[in-house]
Amino acid sequence: MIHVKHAEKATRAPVQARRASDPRWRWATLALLLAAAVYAPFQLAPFHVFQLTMVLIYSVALLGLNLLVGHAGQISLGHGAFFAVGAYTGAILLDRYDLPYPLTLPAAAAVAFVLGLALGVPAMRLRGLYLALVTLAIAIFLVPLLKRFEELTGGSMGLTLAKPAPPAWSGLAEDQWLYFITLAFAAVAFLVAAGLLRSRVGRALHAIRDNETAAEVMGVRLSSYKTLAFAWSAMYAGAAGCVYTWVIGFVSPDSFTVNLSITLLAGLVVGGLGSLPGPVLGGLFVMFVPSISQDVNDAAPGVIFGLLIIAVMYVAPTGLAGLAGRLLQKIPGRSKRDATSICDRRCGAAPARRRRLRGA
Amino acid sequence: MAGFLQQIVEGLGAGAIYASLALALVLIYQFTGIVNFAQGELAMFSTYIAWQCMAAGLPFWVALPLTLVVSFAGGMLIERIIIRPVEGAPELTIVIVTVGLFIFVNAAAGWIWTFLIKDFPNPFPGGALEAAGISVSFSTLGVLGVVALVMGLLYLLFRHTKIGLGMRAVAANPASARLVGIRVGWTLALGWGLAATVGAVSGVLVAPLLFLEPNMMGGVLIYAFAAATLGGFDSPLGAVAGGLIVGVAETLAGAYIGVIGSDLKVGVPLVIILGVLLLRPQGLFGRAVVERA
Amino acid sequence: GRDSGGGTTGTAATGQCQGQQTTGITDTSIKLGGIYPLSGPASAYGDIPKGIKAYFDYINAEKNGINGRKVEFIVRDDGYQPPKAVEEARRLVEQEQVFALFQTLGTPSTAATWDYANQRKVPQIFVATGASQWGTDTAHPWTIGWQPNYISEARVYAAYLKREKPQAKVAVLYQNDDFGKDLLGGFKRAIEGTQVQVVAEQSYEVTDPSVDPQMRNLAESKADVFLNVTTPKFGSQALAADAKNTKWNPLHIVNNVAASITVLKPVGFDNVQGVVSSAYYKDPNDPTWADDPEMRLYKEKMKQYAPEADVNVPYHTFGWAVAASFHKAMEAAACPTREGLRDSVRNLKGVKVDMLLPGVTMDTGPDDGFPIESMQLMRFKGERWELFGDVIDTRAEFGPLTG
Amino acid sequence: MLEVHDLTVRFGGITALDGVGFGVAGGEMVGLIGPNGAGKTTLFNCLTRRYDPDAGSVTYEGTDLTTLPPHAIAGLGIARTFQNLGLFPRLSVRDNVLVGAHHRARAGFLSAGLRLPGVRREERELRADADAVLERLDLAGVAGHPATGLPFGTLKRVELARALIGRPRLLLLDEPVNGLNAAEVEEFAGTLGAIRDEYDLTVIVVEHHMGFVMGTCDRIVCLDFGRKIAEGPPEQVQRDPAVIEAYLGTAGEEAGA
Amino acid sequence: MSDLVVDGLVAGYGDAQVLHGVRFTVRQGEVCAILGPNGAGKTTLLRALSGMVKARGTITLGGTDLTGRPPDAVARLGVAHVPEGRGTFMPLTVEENLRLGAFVRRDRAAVARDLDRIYTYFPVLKTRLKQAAGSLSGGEQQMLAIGRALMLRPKVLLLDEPSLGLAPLVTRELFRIVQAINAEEQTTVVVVEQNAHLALGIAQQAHVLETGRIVLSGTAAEIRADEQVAQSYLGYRV
Ligand SMILES: Nc1ncnc2c1ncn2[C@@H]1O[C@H](COP(=O)(O)OP(=O)(O)OP(=O)(O)O)[C@@H](O)[C@H]1O
Ligand SMILES: Nc1ncnc2c1ncn2[C@@H]1O[C@H](COP(=O)(O)OP(=O)(O)OP(=O)(O)O)[C@@H](O)[C@H]1O
Ligand SMILES: [Mg+2]
Ligand SMILES: [Mg+2]
Repeated sequence: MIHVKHAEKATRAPVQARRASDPRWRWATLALLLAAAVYAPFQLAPFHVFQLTMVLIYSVALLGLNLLVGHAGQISLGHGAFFAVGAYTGAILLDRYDLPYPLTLPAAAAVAFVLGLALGVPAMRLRGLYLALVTLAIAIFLVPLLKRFEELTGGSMGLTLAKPAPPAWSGLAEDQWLYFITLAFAAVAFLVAAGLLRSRVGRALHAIRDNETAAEVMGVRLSSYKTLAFAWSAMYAGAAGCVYTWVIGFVSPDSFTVNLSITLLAGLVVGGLGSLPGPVLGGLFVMFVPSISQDVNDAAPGVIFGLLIIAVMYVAPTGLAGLAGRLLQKIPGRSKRDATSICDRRCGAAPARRRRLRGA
Repeated sequence: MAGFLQQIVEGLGAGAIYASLALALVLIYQFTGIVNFAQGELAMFSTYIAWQCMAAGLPFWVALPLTLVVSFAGGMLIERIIIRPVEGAPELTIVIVTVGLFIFVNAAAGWIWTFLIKDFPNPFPGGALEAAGISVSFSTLGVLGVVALVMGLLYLLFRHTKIGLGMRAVAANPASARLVGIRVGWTLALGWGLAATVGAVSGVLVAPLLFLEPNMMGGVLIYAFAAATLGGFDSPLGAVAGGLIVGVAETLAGAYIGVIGSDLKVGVPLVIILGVLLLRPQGLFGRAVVERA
Repeated sequence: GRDSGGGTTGTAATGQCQGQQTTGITDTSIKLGGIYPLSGPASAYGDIPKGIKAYFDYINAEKNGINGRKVEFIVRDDGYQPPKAVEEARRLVEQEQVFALFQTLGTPSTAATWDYANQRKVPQIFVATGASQWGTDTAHPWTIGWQPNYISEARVYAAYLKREKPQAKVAVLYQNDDFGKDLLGGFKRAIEGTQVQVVAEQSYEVTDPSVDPQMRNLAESKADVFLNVTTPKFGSQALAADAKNTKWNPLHIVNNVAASITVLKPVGFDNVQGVVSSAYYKDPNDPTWADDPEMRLYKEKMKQYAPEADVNVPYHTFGWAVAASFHKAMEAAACPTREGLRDSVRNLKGVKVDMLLPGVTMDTGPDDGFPIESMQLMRFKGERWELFGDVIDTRAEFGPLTG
Repeated sequence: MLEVHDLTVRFGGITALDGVGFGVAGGEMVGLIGPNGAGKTTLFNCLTRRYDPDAGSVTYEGTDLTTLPPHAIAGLGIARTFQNLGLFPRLSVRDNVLVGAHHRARAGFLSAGLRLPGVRREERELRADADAVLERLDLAGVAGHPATGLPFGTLKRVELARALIGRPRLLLLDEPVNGLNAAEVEEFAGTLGAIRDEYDLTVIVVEHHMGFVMGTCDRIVCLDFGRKIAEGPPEQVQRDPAVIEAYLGTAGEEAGA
Repeated sequence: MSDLVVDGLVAGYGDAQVLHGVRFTVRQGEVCAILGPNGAGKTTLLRALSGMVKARGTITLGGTDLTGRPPDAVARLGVAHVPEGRGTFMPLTVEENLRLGAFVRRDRAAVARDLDRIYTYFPVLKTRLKQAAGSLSGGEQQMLAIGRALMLRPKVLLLDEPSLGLAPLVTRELFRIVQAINAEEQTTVVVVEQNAHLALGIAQQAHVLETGRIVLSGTAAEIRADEQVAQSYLGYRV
């Protein structure tokens, strides 16, 4: 997983950019998805609405992780820690200070951001493997730390909180209300991330990921970009953690073990690094695959879960998003590239420009 | 003073355990360029194989070589079957495959052998060497000795054998390695086989001390990572030194620093790693990656 | 079994039971759901539902269920993760339409789900955690524990020390979570005002590879009693460390969670002679119960209904015992409704369950939310535990626990 | 415009640069030649702050470059290309070029995330600029193509485009024509000449292609073992016995190659 | 005789086909130069020969079919490839890089002699033995790549722009060396080179590749005489 610095590796990276299809397609798909997302909670059982809410929360956390891992090329194995920090900030503010719900979100985001910034300073000096392991250590360390400050965090018993109640005017059930709050939150999170990535900032992150030296020569200030990428990614995770607290209504150290961090990274890679739909697919994976695993083998669900992770990586080495992209490409007429290559093969023989001087 | 020295000795004992698994991690990192999250679980599985052999009536010294051979073959097989299909994929993909493997092996071991702890014989005699008020158990000495031996062998393999050179070449640049005629696939498999063997040694060393159960290596793995990071991921000597330092530091901190106490002592390796990496990003013994514009 | 759908709402409760909830129960069936860590680091506990299933399979097949109702027991995995537990609880209640949540394992998972269960008015019966919270809390009438709570257990040891070693200096090793802290806290409160004192305490995290360093620090204290508050793996490690250290030979008390013979055996029986603990149900490894009819029944039926399971794993026995307890509680329910079950488990009077130790009964009341509060001390001798002294009813002896 | 003074860089036992000094005037095109390992790329690396010199100074329009952080160089109007390509393989050619304009833009994380009007305007302008530069270098056809998989020569042009969009005043080219055939070299020389005028550039070029160097440069500096062994107009340096001895070989064979 | 025979060679990357039926023969001991503009597929051709990219058609070396063999198998049959981008083993030392070139050889003594021979060809390398290869200058790495290929004592040497980044003196020296090796050891050489003067100077035959097809073939002299070739590859006027 280490950045081995030579061009050959990079050359082997799959060429996928061509599938960037025309924007009309994209807007249409997006509108359709949004319509479905708004319609869904009125059609599904509350339990499934809850599941979708959790998918959205995980998606936002993965979106943040993706900023760091997929786009800036730094690896974090400790993002569960930021998720936890956001969740706990929300929980403590609600529990100890009776803050209204809407205020806890910016507070949690801010705390995670500041923490990310503080940790980002050393993080910017490390990379690849080393950064990964340091973040892993942070995730491990967080659990006993949460237990230590028992007066604030509720220790190992955690904190139980009421969920935000739907206002009367909305006419929504609790699950639906939570779902729509989360949907709005996720939509904003995705829009902001998309804006970020399509700008100078996103390009600078990509540049750092692909070639740090060249990026710096182009004027990209590595230290601040890496630190900010880390902080933003922590902030996303923290904000997602806060909404998680609203939805689950309970936080405890056991909710945020290293397991969560590793699951998040696995979810992201499975979903698709560096792509915008990747986090959503990753969120679906994180949410649904464990239960599928136990439906298959309830004696040892881990056996199936492990195999499923491996299997997905076989079928889609660049993640489910990449796989989806490739499948779309197979649809005739969707790809210019296909057309030309077909022509190449068929029209290939035509231009007989070959001049023979003497029997070659 | 004797108490302090005694704590150091105990720390070395713990550190030797971390070092043993760190060696396997370093080995596979050197030869494949990836970090194998499943390394600890594979070691645990190997240990169960040894246990199963002994349960079937084989004596320890027969079971051990048998286990090492099976582990070697198993490691190669895993590379061929599980890692091969994603060989050319981005490194993170391979890392996540090892995460999947981790989950799979852990669950499978629990499924086969249950989660009840198993007794595992200690190959070293009981008792301890006593001198100047300090006692060093034979078990600790034995573990240190084995770790030193494995480290020496690995050092020879890395630096002084052709196959070691070929393996490093594969990790450095697989495409070029093919061009000079190295069978990259087999070399990778060999790397996995060797790492699995070293892991098996580690498991067999650990099991008598921690008791055998499917999660036996989970805690050790984290410390092994810390050790390897501290020592620099490309040096067997570093892995061992890193392991010992982490072990001693953790023990001393847990014993003497009041605020830390035993619940927060897991923070100690974190602090050490951070400190070292900030001063020497390539680890204590690692070589800096040369980067040229 | 995932035959979802609302078809389970059968018997319209009549008479005194009018208007009560009958989801998940019919004249011929009861649907229960349990949540356990079948995956992840706590999967050892995943054996419990095997014992429960075997018990229900047995009574379904041979005893025509509970009062003619066949029990369907759905087990879901939460990997010991609270958010997963919430999801699974909702799946069981909303999708599977279970009658009750029968056991959620672990304090975090139970704490994460009990608000939900109580809001929904779904019984959350006999949760598999000994936290005292379940019995002292008044806002969650639908949730109740089963096993002796950790504080009660601590009181048993405290009482024993007061009697046997009134000057005891105690060193404690405890798991840094609710379990360890409850037990340690309970112990400290129970020795208040006596000569017994805690002179050293060390905690460990479940992620720690070993408790050897903690044991070394405790040995420094020269305490003459060692209270071992651990889960099985760490229990073995602590026992082994104690045995290895020839310079420190305290009276070793190991808590019930780690008292199984499966924990002691790997350490070597020679090394654990004289260790003290307490128990409330029968250990399948204990030769004392070799001819006990219930134990024989258990072993036979386990072989029959869970052939791949190892009967000697005490978690199976635990599962069997708790399932039998449910059987009794359900039989005693005045109404075959959720309310009926809720009231029944809060009104158990001297209920005998054959897998519990002789003399240990289930007793609850309006002000008593702890079904089992009696334990008996035991000492390890030869290859087995020897029970000694009387069964101690901690409520009678120390008064009720309050929140 | 640029003053290099007594520049020394050591790596362990190797002295890559040994007290090198020379000046470059505005608008000039200076060729930097010398045997392999003479320290040419190292010199570029010092100018762009990749390496810290052990001694000496580099003054660019009155500022001492050695005191600046590496990322500040681009902002001063210094751009470079790399000897063995320094592209971002997974970005499209257009995005590669846009990264070159990084220091010209202001958008930060927050403003970009919120897509404030200023950011949009800036982005529009940059894109227009990028398209113009791509057009100018005949790269418009591959603008959407990822930078991997394009022919070497094309990639060299992408690097040039990326350097140009930063509106540099000093352009450092490290072996820009290697891998090009004669006709392509000639074409490149033409393009470079035109661009120099258009953008009002000062250029330092490292190149082993003597025809190109001799034909395009106003002045030549030759390094050997990290030391400057010759400096002057092309014809003079070409005849310098030290240069012939160390670098060119017998002059007769050189013609045309 | 170990002739290298290529026929109907089709190769590419994924969907994109680059070579569209290339055909030529290099007799054993001959030097064959491949010329062509940027992106013509010269590199791809060499990659196809050494097995780095999948190819259809036939490639035979002395009757042995090379088509579809992985690069390591091809290397073991005595084909050495100096790849585009040099393929340096960056973290390994210079000496290790060179030793790797002889990885498949068993004759230790001869390998040691060859190592010395490389040092006489490229004396700079000798002064850098223990240095990480990644820290070498561009030209030094190019020398290393060539040295590494020669360490195989190949039957067939595939050179992809060997002069890339080399100083003029070294470039000429390099071609002299290649010529000498070719003469002494009957090594077959396929060289892709932009410095057509030098390449044609040592080649017996040459081919011009354009958009994946050979558009011109002949002896070196014939190719040199071709007007268009002269314009594109030989001349340089400012
Ligand atoms: N990071 C480094 N570590 C060690 N040695 C280095 C490093 N960078 C450069 N060198 C050495 O410094 C010397 C000069 O290298 P430089 O790249 O400047 O040469 P150059 O003149 O550009 O050569 P070329 O024409 O081959 O590109 C070389 O011998 C090289 O090995
Ligand atoms: N790794 C790759 N992935 C996809 N396409 C590639 C790859 N490498 C080369 N190509 C394409 O194959 C075609 C031929 O490239 P090739 O490198 O063989 O040309 P060349 O003749 O060697 O050119 P140059 O003189 O630039 O080295 C080009 O159009 C290029 O875009
Ligand atoms: Mg250079
Ligand atoms: Mg090429």
